[in-house]
Amino acid sequence: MSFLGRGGNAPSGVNAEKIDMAITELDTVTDFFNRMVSSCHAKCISARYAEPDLNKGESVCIDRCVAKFNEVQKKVGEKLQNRGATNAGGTASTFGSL
Amino acid sequence: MSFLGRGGNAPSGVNAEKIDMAITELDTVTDFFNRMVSSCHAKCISARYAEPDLNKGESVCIDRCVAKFNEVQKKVGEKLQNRGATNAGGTASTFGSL
Amino acid sequence: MSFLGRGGNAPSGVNAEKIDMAITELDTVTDFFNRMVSSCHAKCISARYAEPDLNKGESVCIDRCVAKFNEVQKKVGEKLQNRGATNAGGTASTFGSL
Amino acid sequence: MDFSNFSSAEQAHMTKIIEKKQMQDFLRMYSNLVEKCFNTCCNDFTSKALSTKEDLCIMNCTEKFIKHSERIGARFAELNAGSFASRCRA
Amino acid sequence: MDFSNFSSAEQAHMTKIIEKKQMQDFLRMYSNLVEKCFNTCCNDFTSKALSTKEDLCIMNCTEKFIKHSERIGARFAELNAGSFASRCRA
Amino acid sequence: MDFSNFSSAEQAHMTKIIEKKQMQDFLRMYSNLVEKCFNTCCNDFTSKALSTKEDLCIMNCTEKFIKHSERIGARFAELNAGSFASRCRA
Repeated sequence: MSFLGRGGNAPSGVNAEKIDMAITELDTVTDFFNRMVSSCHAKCISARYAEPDLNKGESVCIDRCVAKFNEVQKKVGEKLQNRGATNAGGTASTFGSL
Repeated sequence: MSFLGRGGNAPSGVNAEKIDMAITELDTVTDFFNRMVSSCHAKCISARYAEPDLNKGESVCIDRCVAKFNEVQKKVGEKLQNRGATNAGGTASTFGSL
Repeated sequence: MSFLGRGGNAPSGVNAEKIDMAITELDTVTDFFNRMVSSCHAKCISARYAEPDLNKGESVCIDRCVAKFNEVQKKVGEKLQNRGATNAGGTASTFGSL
Repeated sequence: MDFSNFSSAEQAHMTKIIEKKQMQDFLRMYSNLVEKCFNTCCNDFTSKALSTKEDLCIMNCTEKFIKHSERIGARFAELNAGSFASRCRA
Repeated sequence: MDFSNFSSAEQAHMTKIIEKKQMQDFLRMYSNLVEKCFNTCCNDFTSKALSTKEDLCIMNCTEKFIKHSERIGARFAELNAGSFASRCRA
Repeated sequence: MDFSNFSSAEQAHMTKIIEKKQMQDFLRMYSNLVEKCFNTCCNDFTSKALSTKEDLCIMNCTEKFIKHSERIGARFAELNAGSFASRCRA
């Protein structure tokens, strides 16, 4: 059975649970990517926009920014796992004891 | 009948309308909670991150911040209700006269 | 067939694809509108909130802001079309070669 | 939005979806307004009650934001009168 | 949230939806935390590795954010004890 | 993303979902780009037309943002070559 209708009207032969999990993974990676684009833009790109190309300094900065953002993602992920901090996000947890 | 497929492929014996309303309420509370976390973090937490614990001043600030944010939520809600301002948000209203 | 369940449990006689496309268009216009409201608020509205009404300067600023935001939307849209830059957004593209 | 090629069943279905979205838009506008006005007006956390000054600021901020949104909505509708908005009303 | 008028089938359905949302909330909190702590702690891009100072900042930022969220959650639950939260637990 | 244990029906279903998401990602990138470049480039509201200077800024901002996203995408793919990205291509 599919929750939230995300698997859609899955045709026969399709496991809606499996599709839902793949969608969640895809959405998560996309969310991280978009935040990385936004953060690295703020850190590396000059707001003057005098030319349309990335200059040398900006390009190098982007490469390092991606590496660092990725390292932060791992560190924070490990921290959350060690802490078992599944209950720190949102309020859905407040209603878990239905 | 369920709109937007949010109630999912509701099993028999489940009123999809009722489920949809509960989801909307849950999403609304979660949205308020997340904005409160974000606003109070900006107002109360020092960006130096010299230690991992909330200090006394930060803890007191958080408690007051939650109370104030909650009061603002009520005031704004009353204002919106008095004004009947259901048409001030988004553009869906623009297309209401289908 | 409807993807993501967005067309919901479409009753018979309803083309779920067509409904999905209309929802995507509606969501896109709403997203642009909300960003315009937010940007023009930052550009035109004084943060002092000494009175509840828009003053003359703010009103004129809003009108010009909407016109300019709309022009920027067109320019950026043309640029994206000329470039065929469908692959610059998100990571879904990364997984396109399933 | 061109709904002229929609069957009556499709128009009815779309109307329900739009009603649902209007409610969601309203709720998001509400929480967005609370966040924006709180962030601008509340800067004193020596007390947990809103001061008279903060209260006035919140009321003006809310009222002004609604008027701002309504003005944008009116201009936006005019601008798009030649494109989808007009087709929608057809 | 008043679930007292929900049939047992509806409660079971709602429980599954809530479980799903909890996972989505957790994932969004995770990426939000990465973004916030990265933006605050990382300002040196002369190297691609995290410096000792940045690393410590990230750890403290993460820990502090979780404690912050937990404290807000506790206060929020108290405040709402008279409204939906209480009805939910009924 | 490991799709190797997906049946061909599941792969076909997933491909359609990914196509849909790509379009949604593109539309969100578009509106995000408009917002970002407008906020950076437009600061003069004594006229409703874009000045030559603003116009050039918008063009450079758009072009640079796309190149920026593409570069991030390339680095991101390399970094993840050892994890899900590689499994995806398998």
